Amino acid sequence: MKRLVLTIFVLSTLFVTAGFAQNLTVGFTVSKTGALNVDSLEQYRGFELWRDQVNAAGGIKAGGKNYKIQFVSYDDESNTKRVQQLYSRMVLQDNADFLFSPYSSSLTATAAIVTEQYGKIMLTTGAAEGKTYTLGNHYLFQMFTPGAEYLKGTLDALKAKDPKATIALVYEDASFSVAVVNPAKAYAQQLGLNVVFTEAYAPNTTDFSAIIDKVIASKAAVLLGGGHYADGSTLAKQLYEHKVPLKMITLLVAPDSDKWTELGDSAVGVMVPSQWEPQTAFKAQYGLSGADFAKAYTAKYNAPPSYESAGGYACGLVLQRAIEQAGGPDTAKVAAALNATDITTFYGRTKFSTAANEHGLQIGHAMVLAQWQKDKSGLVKQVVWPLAAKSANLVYPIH
Amino acid sequence: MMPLLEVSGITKRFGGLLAVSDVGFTVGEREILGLIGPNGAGKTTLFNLVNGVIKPDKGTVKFCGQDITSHPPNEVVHLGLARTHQIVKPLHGMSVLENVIVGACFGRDYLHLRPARKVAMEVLERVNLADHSDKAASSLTIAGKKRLEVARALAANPKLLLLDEVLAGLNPTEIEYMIGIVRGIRDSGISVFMIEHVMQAIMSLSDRLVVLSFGQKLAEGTPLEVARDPQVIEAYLGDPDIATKLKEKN
Amino acid sequence: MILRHPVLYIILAFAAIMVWLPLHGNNVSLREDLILVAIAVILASNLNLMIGYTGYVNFGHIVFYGLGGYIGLYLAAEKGWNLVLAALLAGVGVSLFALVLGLGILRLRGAYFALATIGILVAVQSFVANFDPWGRSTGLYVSFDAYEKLGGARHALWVTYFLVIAVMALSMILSLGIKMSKFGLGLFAIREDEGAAVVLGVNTTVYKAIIYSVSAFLPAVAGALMFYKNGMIDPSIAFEFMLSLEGIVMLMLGGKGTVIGAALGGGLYEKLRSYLLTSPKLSNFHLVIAGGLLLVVVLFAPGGLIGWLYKAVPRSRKVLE
Amino acid sequence: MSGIFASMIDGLLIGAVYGLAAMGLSLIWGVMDVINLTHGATIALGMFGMYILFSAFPVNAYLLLIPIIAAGLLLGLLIYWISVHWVIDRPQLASLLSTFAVNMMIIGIGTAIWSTSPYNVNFTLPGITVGAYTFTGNHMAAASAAVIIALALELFLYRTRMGKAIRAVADNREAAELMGVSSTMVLALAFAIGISLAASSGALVSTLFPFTILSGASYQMKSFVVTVLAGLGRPFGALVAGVLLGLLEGAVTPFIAVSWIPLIEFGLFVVVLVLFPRGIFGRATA
Repeated sequence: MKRLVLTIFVLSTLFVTAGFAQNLTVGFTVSKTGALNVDSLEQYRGFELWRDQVNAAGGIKAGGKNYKIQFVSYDDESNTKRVQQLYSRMVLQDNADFLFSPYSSSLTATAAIVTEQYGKIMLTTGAAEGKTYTLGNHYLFQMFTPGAEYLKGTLDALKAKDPKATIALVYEDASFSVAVVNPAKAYAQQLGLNVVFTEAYAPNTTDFSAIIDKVIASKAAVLLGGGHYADGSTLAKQLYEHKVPLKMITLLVAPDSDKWTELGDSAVGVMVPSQWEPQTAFKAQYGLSGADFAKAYTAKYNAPPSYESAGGYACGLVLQRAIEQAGGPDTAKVAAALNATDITTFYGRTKFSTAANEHGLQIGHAMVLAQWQKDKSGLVKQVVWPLAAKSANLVYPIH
Repeated sequence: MMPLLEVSGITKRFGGLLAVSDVGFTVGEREILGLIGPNGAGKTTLFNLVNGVIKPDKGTVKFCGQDITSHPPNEVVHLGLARTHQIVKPLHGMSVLENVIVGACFGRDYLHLRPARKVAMEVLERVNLADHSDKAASSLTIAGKKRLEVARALAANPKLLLLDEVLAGLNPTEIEYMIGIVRGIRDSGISVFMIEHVMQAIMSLSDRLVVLSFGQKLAEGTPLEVARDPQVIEAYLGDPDIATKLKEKN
Repeated sequence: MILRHPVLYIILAFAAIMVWLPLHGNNVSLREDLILVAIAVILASNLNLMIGYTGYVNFGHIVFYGLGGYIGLYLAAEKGWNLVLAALLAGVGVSLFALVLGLGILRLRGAYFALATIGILVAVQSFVANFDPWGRSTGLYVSFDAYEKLGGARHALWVTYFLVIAVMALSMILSLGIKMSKFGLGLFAIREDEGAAVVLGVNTTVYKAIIYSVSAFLPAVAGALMFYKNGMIDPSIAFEFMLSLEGIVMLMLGGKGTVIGAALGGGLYEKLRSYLLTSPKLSNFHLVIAGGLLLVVVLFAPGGLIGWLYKAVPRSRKVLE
Repeated sequence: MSGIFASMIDGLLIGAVYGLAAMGLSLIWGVMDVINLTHGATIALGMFGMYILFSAFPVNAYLLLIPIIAAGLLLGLLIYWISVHWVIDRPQLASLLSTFAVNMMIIGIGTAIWSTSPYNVNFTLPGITVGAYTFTGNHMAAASAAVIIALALELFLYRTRMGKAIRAVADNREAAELMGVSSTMVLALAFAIGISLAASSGALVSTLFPFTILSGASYQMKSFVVTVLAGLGRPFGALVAGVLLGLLEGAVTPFIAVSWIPLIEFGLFVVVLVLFPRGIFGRATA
């Protein structure tokens, strides 16, 4: 009798565990519309590619069970207010097990409030601003290198090339770019570089002529700043149309997109601090290689991946590994596994701070600096800094 | 005895037009003072200057010995000087009773809602509108609206009432009725200062008359004195209709 | 007087139902829906004091909600004040601001006033977006552990919900009280004919400034509570012109000038909007439908739902007015 | 060339476009006492009209203004009939709300078609370089087009029968009707012209900056400011006020951050409204 019961028990356990793959719901919003649509879509493709590859391989195997990934996602219209409503909905009505962040620092900071209020894990990507992590969270984990690092590469390169060059900082007045520019200004001073003009412009600015006139008047030789795709591409275009004599332009985020080439001549020479470029060859301890990622991505979307795409994919990869290590989707155990994470994937090293005053802040990842350069085949994005990782020499001055 | 209303040297200019020029007069206790003059003589402007709707360029208005020149109309009402409008201004969306309650609430006694309602009903009885008290003010006939204007002003419990052409547009029966109301008002101890075009009515109602022409005071006196004044007759020759009536009165 | 008015009991019953519904079965998701309904009712009711009672169209009413949110969040989150105290001070501060502002711009009548309110909305938004202590364009964020004071985030969300429901009930009771008062009578006189009102003795300047200021108070308190609950505020969500305009739609839909109409319009519009926004087929058309609804109301039923009810069942006016 | 001078020329060029947009608002406001809240949505439709036409016929973008002006007139008649005709004799609030309702519907439909993502019209004319400063060809072309359209409107209003009828109705509708002017037709035409002006200003803006379906809103706001500065019902005054506003922006920006501009503009707007309700250049009070 006892033996019979035991057999049934064992069999049923096996049946349940091996026979049915369970579903894990991952929720996030995408800016299908609005000012952030270009960058957000690239991030979404990273998520999507990861999900398809995981599910094709039979799901995440943890604790003897298989978990298929399903997404629940909505269009946040690039609007912070919608983000809060939708993340509440995903937690409360759609019962999402884990959350990924929306695109951009400001949307992510807003979403984080909701996920923390309901005690859900959220991996953030496409969001470099670091202040959110100092507000006392327990379940946030950041994939991007924080904002303070963004312009260090450019400033180091400038110091090496032309230490006397004058700098203009022109940036979007939004969480992310503020988090980048303020520390960059301090770093420039530390390097002895001369910042001659600083101005923030309102989000959604389309007419830069007044600011451009001021940049010309300041006689700056280098312009650093921007924000996201919509404003950054417009700024680059208008700088070119006004023939501003700049020797170096570094803009945040926008030039990383494949769409940058649509700007034609305005695009040439512009640099972008990047979380990841296909040329950066990291030896992956976990998951696929950088080359395989780029190949799979290009095959699926007919466009090369940007660092937003890589961040999106890596986000899934890190969550996947944590679920495997935790032996299942239990929030507390997965959070513990994420806290213990220190891993190099195709995207580079990932390690989260566990200090109480900055929990979840990314402290393992490093950035590169890329520049759009003209060669025989047209416009190509080359890694130019740090020198150890370069795929081409920095072109300075641009013209 | 001190006059109730004392206007002196009052002057108002609109752009290049001298609307009222150096006009002075008084209204005594329990007196009916009539104000006549051809169209455009500045009669309504004079009313507006007296109750503070517009501010004079020069001159003073004293009411009960107190200088009220340029006081806003709402303060002037609190002191006991109420008025009606030539073009009636009922509060359209409110009932007849509510219209009069507004008058009582914000008048000289500044009543609370409940006593104001009582006063309003009494006043409506006086002008024979009590049966219409629940109707929308906009649904009244022109005669009804004129009486509503008077009722609202009366509800303020004024010492002096300015009536701006309350007879205009009424038929003879209605005129007769309104004249009765005005007499009743004076008999209850309220002074009246009224603009009127219906000559017979104003001649018989007024104790004294002031004649205004092109913004200037042409004459002042009892109806009989005014009617004999050659200047007045001359001024009214432009308006033969009235001139004839004045002569008839002689 | 007010204790004998049937509408008072309708208000109290409404508030009781709003409290009971999500509490029964601990339905957090329903609570999140209802708090938006309550906010809509608060905005529409207080806007009604200007548009419905006094006849002045305020296109920038949302400025009070946003400023209240900023002051409340700043005091509660950055300065560590008690939430209720911070919300009340936000209300008082914004009311004073409105009083001063009102004495200036209420000299304007009709469309000119309406335009000035738009100007004020944009000017205030621009000021806040450049104001360093309030975080410029990036706004202010509440520390995640700030909610510990209210017994943790889960508990804090319930506390703010009950407070918002209380503000909602107060908004409606305030509307009713003003409607039944001499002050309200003076406002109606201004609405019908401002020139006549002043000659009848209504101190229109003071009355208008006071009602402008009063209509700012509870929206500011609600803003403080709501943005604290949301954990953040920035100029684009605090001073959303669209929300200001939607308040007018709500009011017209329900019936301006009536206590129940304002609440009804606010509640219905918010339910409709949240349904349209989350329905995958209709989400793109929510503006089209809301706009069409408004057009129909303006063209064919200027009295709104309540006006229609009064026409259909004349006795209802006796009970509800 | 000094910075402030360049900045003021930039301001002048864009100011002409603000002025053109405001002319539409001002004409409608002055003639029929309707504050047209579909103004912003119509400006946005003008932008997308240019985008669609330019995608289909990549000729000189400024030639495409002609079909846009014509389409704007038709659109104006439609909007007039839907939202204004029925409420023209009701209190101002009615038309304010009915035009706002149509605005919501246009924005809703536009969002469904184009989303709220940015679009571009990729047409560039060569600019002129003076010293370190370059003035783009598109800005100069847009400003010239704005002035030409404004002059054409002025000629129409003062030299043609129909234009005179519009001015007569603007002055005194009842008197004009007594003199045999069909006020409905005149009102519909004036509204259509107003909408057409808004749409063409949108088309001009689209050649300068990227835009979304929501972009019209900020130009609507600017139009309010310009209209109030100019005084109501003075379309050509609106053009002048628009240019002055642009010059003001140009003169101020070298000294303060651009993000303060809305505060200055709208603060000024409120102050002018309160102190000079008939506009700085408006007729004196009666």
